[in-house]
Amino acid sequence: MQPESLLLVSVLTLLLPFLSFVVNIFFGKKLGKASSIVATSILGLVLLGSFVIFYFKLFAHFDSKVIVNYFLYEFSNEILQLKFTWIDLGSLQIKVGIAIDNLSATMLVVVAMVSFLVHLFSIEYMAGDPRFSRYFAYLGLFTFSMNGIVLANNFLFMYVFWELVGISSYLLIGFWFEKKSAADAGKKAFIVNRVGDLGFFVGIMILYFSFGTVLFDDIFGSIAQGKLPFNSEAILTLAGILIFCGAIGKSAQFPLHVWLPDAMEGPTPVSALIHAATMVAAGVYLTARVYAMFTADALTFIAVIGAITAFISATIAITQYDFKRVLAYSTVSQLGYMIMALGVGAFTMGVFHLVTHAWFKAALFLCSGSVIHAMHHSAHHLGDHHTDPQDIRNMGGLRRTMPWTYRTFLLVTLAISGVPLTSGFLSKDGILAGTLAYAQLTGGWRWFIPIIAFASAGLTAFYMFRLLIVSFHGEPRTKVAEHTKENNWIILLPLFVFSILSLWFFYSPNPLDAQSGWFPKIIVQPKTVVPTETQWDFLITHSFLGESHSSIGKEAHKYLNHFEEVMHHLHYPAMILSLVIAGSGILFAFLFFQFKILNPETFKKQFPFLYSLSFRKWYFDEVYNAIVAGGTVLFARISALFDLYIVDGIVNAWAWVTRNFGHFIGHFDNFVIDGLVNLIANVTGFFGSVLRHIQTGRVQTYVAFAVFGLILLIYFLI
Amino acid sequence: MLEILGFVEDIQKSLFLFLPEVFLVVSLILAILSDLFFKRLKFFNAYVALVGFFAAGISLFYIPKDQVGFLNSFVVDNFSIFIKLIILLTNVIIILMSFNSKELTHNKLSLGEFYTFLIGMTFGMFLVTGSLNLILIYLAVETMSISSYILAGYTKEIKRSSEASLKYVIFGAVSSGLMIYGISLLFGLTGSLNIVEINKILQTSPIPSLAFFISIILILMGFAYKISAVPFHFWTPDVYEGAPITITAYLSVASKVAGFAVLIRFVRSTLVAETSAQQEIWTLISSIDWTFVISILSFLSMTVGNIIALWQNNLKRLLAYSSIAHAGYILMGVAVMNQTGVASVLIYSFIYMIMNLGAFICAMLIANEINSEDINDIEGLGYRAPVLSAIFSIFLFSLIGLPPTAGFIAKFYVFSAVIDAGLIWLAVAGVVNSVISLYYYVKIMRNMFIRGIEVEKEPITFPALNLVVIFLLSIFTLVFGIYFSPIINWANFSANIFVK
Amino acid sequence: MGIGLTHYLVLSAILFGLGLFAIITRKNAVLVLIGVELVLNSANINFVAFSKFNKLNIDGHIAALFVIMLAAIEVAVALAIVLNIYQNYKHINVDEVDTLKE
Amino acid sequence: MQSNLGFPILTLITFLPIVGMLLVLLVPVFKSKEGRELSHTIMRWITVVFTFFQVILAVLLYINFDKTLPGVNDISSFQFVEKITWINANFPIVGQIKIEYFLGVDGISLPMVLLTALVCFIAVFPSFVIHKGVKGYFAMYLLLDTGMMGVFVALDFFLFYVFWEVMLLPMYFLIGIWGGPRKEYAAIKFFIYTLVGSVFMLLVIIGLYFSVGSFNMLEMMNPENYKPDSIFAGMHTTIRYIAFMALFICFAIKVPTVPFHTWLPDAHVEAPTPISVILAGILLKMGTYGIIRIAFPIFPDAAGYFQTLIAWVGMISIIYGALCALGQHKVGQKDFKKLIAYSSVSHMGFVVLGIAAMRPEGVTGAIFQMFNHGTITSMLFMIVGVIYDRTHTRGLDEFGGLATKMPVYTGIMMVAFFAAIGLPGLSSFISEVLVFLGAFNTYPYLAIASGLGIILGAAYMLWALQRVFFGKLPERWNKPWDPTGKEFPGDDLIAREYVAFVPLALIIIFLGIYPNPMLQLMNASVNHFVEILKPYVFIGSFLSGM
Repeated sequence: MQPESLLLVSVLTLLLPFLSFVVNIFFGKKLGKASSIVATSILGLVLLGSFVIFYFKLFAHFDSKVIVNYFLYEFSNEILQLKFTWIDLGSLQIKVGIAIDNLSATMLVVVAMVSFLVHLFSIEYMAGDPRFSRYFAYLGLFTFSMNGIVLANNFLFMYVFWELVGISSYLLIGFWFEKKSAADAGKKAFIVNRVGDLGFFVGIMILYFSFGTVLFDDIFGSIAQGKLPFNSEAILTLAGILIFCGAIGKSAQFPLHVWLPDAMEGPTPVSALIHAATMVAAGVYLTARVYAMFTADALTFIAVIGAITAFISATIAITQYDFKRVLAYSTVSQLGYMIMALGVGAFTMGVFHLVTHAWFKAALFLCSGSVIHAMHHSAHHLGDHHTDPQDIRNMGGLRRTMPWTYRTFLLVTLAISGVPLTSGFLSKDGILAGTLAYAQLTGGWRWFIPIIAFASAGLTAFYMFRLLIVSFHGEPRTKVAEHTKENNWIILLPLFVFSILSLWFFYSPNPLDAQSGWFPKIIVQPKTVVPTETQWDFLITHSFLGESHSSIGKEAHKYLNHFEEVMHHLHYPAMILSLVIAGSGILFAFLFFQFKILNPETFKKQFPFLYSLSFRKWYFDEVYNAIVAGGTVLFARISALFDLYIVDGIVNAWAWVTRNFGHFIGHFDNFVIDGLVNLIANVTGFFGSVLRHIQTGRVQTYVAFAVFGLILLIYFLI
Repeated sequence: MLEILGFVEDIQKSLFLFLPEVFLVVSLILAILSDLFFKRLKFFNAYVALVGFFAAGISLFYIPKDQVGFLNSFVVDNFSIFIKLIILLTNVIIILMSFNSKELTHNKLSLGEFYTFLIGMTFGMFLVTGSLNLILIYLAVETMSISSYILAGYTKEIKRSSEASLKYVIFGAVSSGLMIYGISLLFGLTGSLNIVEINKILQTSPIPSLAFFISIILILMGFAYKISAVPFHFWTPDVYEGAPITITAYLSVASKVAGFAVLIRFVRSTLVAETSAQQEIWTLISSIDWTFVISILSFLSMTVGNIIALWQNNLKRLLAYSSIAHAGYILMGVAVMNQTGVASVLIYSFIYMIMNLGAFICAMLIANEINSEDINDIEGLGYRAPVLSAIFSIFLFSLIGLPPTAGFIAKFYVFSAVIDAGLIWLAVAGVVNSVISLYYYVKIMRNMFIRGIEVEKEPITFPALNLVVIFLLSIFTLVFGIYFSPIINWANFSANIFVK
Repeated sequence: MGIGLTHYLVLSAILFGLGLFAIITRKNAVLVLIGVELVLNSANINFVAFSKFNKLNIDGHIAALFVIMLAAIEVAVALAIVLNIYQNYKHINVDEVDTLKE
Repeated sequence: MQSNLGFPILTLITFLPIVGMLLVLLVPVFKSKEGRELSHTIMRWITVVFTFFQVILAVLLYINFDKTLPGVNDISSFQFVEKITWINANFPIVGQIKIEYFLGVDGISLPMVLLTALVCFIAVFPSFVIHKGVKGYFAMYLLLDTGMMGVFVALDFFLFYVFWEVMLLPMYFLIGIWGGPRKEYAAIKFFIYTLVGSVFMLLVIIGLYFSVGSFNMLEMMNPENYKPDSIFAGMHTTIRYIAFMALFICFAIKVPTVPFHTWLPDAHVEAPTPISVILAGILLKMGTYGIIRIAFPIFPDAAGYFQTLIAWVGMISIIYGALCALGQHKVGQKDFKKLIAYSSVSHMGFVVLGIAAMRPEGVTGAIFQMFNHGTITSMLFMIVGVIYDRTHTRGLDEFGGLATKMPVYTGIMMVAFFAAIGLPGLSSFISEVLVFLGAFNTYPYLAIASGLGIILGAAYMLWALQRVFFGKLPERWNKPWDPTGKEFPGDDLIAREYVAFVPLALIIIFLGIYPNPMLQLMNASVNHFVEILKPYVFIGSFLSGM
């Protein structure tokens, strides 16, 4: 297969979903139900395309060559690129384009797969919605933008599609805009993301200012040649962190994680697609994309942010009752994991977790969708509109009524909890090992990262099993739960696919070691380009550092760099530790909710503060509403009033003064001049007695004033 | 004996210079006579006057220029001819205007005297523009003043008209008294009444500054009262409001222009030491900064006029104050004290004549129809009389000085002259004033077009003659706003004041 | 010592002031007009005095004649107007003729 | 250089509307009701036809325009030039007064010409709802059209000033007669504000004339042409700074930038929809156009001196305008139009910031933003007009759930709103990005601060979106808009509204995806412009630092 045609395929993969968007927007009304078929089949093509790209990228070999015309192609085994001038300023052009490398090829498959299955799922789930076709249109728009992010080979395109996924997520969260909460959630998501994007954009500005281009390879190239923004490593670090701000927003990292749980207002398949599997992972993807330009400090920042996020959201998830909210917080927590992994240097494992997480989290959400769908139907059937179909306290005993959903849910719960034989175990175990290695290599306060990592691993296992047990085990707690029925195959099929994908053998023959799988071979940590003194020495890849620097000498060449070496050595301890912790988490979950040996209520009583802290989500929303939102609105109100009264007021006051001065002058000769005449009279004080009876009429006052004016004139000019 | 002969010869020669005035005098006499015989024919004198003005106008183009006559007391130059033409045009328009003026036509007394006095006043103004002798100046000013007193009170059974004339006559008498007192002082200081000789004497022999200054100021006040410059403007609003609107229009244009003419000639001939050859900058005699004096007058006039006008609700009174303000703008040109200044004054006077007369005719027509001069009564007029209102707004925009109307050109050249002379503060004051003036001019348009749309009143029709007149005037206002080279060239040609 | 130019000038100045004062202060229109006369005549005194004492030409005398003549005309017209005022107002108090005002 | 076409196209495009105006004035208005309706229809279609001719001419200009010629201060590279001596009078002292009828376009003015033609054509359709004084309305409309077009093609300063002022009078009446409840106040306020600015411009024009001896802008841009010891001779003199400030304030009032903006909300709120469209779509651009065309090239030294101040003004306008717009949700009568008016202040702030950057990206972004803001804000105001025509209210609180009642309308509206937010794929994104990239080069901190404006922009726009289009539809709007079904058949947009909206939406999307057709138009000029200013950037900067 020729590289050009491969790029052509990728362009098609990019544009086809947009076609689905256009078709459904303009002809949705006519198509009616058919619109879903159209959209899904288009997505089928996209999926096919992405598989093709994946296959050829990995197994075909391209000899690098360059064809230059209006479009500029660059091929090599590493990367296939297509560039063209988007913004032509005469003196300087802003070039953009798309690139395919292993990372993007992999990501494409993930996106296409999840999107396709979610389309499938939605056919049944969204059936009968008044804006059925609109829904699929938005899904198409989203997939288009997501593919754009994946394929972008420059910051500008990245930003463009970054905003576009934001807007499509806005539209989909607020899809049921009659509900105020939904509309609010959409707005919140968009604006919070904007905050992150501002940082992202400032980062882009810094880089453009320094290098005059937005292309990744150009920028990295010039950094590698030692050209730094503002010739300062601090600014380079800053730029990295600013770029990462985009990820903080999109991937709902602390402190901007507040929008994601609210985003659950959207239809559940959307949550699965956008807010679990793909879009929120875009932040991780971005971080991985520009990984090469992060300095050690920037990486530390990233790791810390990831760790904090992972822990906070895990603690919150423990006490939530809304089925989807628990999953949402677990998503945030898992994203924290990935970010942390990238931060500590476990690049491969971070990306790996992104992939595995995509599958099992999508599965989890679709399961919840299936559950909620069933609950909804039975509630509808019973004519019961009070019981919230998403509240796990209203569920229970679903294991019997919905066996298949239960089985898949169980499988993926095991995966996310990191039980062996699952994909989740492979990736998570790798990350934990990475954190340990990181802590060991750097030491000091950084030990808190692995500690937090393990703690949240345990919490994850705990709250996931809590969810499983409370909703599926035991006896039905409501009639609604009792009358739920299993859904049809359209809904179940995607569940099965995802749950199967959560098994180990897809990734590695050895269920205990991801390193032996194929994934680490295709996703290799990029060579960092930042100046040597600003990077972790243990992340310096041997290939261009040379054997001598390696501490362990001979066998070093087995590993990419010192870090991987240490990580490898720490692999088994990490595994055992994580198994123990995860196991204990599961055990406690059973003790609490299955066997009721321990009573959660007593814990609430004993640690009211901790409980409410967790239950009220660490009060983030309250604080933000009070300070940020409230502050802004107050300020806005003030300035509006200011504008209404002060700024305008000044002008009007001026006008008033002029007019009334005019009025004053108008009456001048009535009051003042008489006075002046009297004054003159008194000064001349000659005919005093006569003057006492003076009554000047108007024309005479005129004369008097004229004369007085004359005198003034003479007086002042001499 | 020979002296006598010389005088006779001189007078014979001078009669040619005097041809237009002669025509005026003849028509004046004719008018008086006809008024005795054909009392029946209301407008007979109007035609007599028109003929006289026409004859005078024609003769203006044939009399020899740049010559002095009558013992160096009277001069004819392009400057005076320009002014005289403006005055004649004003007269013609006023006469056309008077045909439809209800105030004038709807009363017992015949109009004969009205036109007679018009002619008389015109004669006075003609003299004023050309006279080089202080006494002649005084006589001419008095001639126009006295006729104008009578004209102001012409509709004598109307209370406010008579009141106007009373105020006018008292104020006028006082200022003429002050002027003649000043003249007497100047005569005492220089020993001559001929301003050209005075100028020579001043250049040769030094004179006590204070007395000289006072005398000049007193004389200037006589002129300032004619052009109603602040602080000698107090008669203006009352007289303008009280007098019949035709007369108001006449006073606001003709006598003002005449006043400017005599003012400029007096300053140019008396106070100017010498003029630099190529640049025509006037350097003034004596220590006093006359430019500053006149700048002050100009500043006061426009500011006070505009600011008080903001509060007027009577159309005539508003236009009166606006005319004070415009006097201020024209004075800017005088203050410049060079030929550019004079040219800009001429340009402004000519355009001011067109637009102000137009505005006054519109005001008169409106007042005739709705029997009120209150601008609150013209609400919705734009829908009852669209054409008239549109034309009226053209004049108002011209008075504001917005392109593409002639008013803009007038202001443009005045400001150019002022900036060129470096009086930037005066220019700034001028533009600020035109912004202030915007407010009250627009107030009229607002009432015509924006207010009173709801009330559906029957449309108004106007006498064709005056509609034609204002239509022509508005056309000129626009044409001169877009293509103004002729005026400028003509004004520059006329800006050259003849000095013997 | 004889009477010099200064005396005349002072006299005329006093006349001038009196005239102005009369104009400004008198109620009766006729008295106001008389004030005007005083002013004009003060000017006349100047003219005549100047041309007598400064050994100048006779222009001054001529001027005085003109002024006298004009004063007469002016007063005639003014009196006519005052009469008219009387017809309209039934009085000639200048300060009560003030319907036209701001 | 003669016009590249056979005929004087600029004169044509400028004065065509005047012809239309005369025709409109000639249309007789019959007494009978049908008769009046008929003549009204005739007037409307005359206007449509003439403005459409203008659009065609504009397209001709675009096709025949040579993108390689810079223009700006170089007469030889201006295009479609028409140069006739207009006034030629001899003056003492001043000497020959020569005023030329001098028209021409370059890469800076052509986008504005296109915009003017487009918006004037589009805005005719909302004008169809005018039923009172139709003749006067369309006459004024066309006169306004000429005034605006003239401003963008005039290269003689005197001519420029004439057009600049000509536009005031129709605007005054259009707001004053056909406006809302407080129309008188708004109209006179607009009038006085603009006049205050322009009279000072007049003084500067005269001063420049005496220094250069000609009203030709291009000659004024060349320092050699200044007579020695004339007012504006030399560089970096105080008088030049003052003159520049006078010009800048004159234009800033028009833009309007904070603190000269208070006329805008009133004018917008009171003006009828089509006039708001023209006001926001074209008139505001005159301010920034004046800055680029006149203030900067004629006083480059002063421009460099005040550069930082201007950048600050731009930044403050962005933030302050956005905050005020956001405040409209809390304060006052919560008027939809007022919100959009303030958003204009904010968006024009980007233009000012971009110009102040004095960088190719910045200036290109600024001009492009002018064009985009023209199209986008026109759409926004027409969107408000649509519901106003149907419900006769604009209160943000009085609506909700329109998305269910009027889906197509909502779709159109989303394009406009997201464009206003600066969503990628829509034109304003490109221009704002360019402005930021340019501004960051010169004023990194100001650029970052202005970034807040984008967040606020998203906030107030989405807020409005939610209030008006989302949520539940109030009971009172449940019935069809007009029961007769004559004026608004169906609840959604009607034909002439489609005609108005669709072209704009298409342009916004197209330029958002492929901006080059517009950018390449200005490249040569912008780069030349930046070259001219380069020597003066940051010389003895006022408010230096930052």
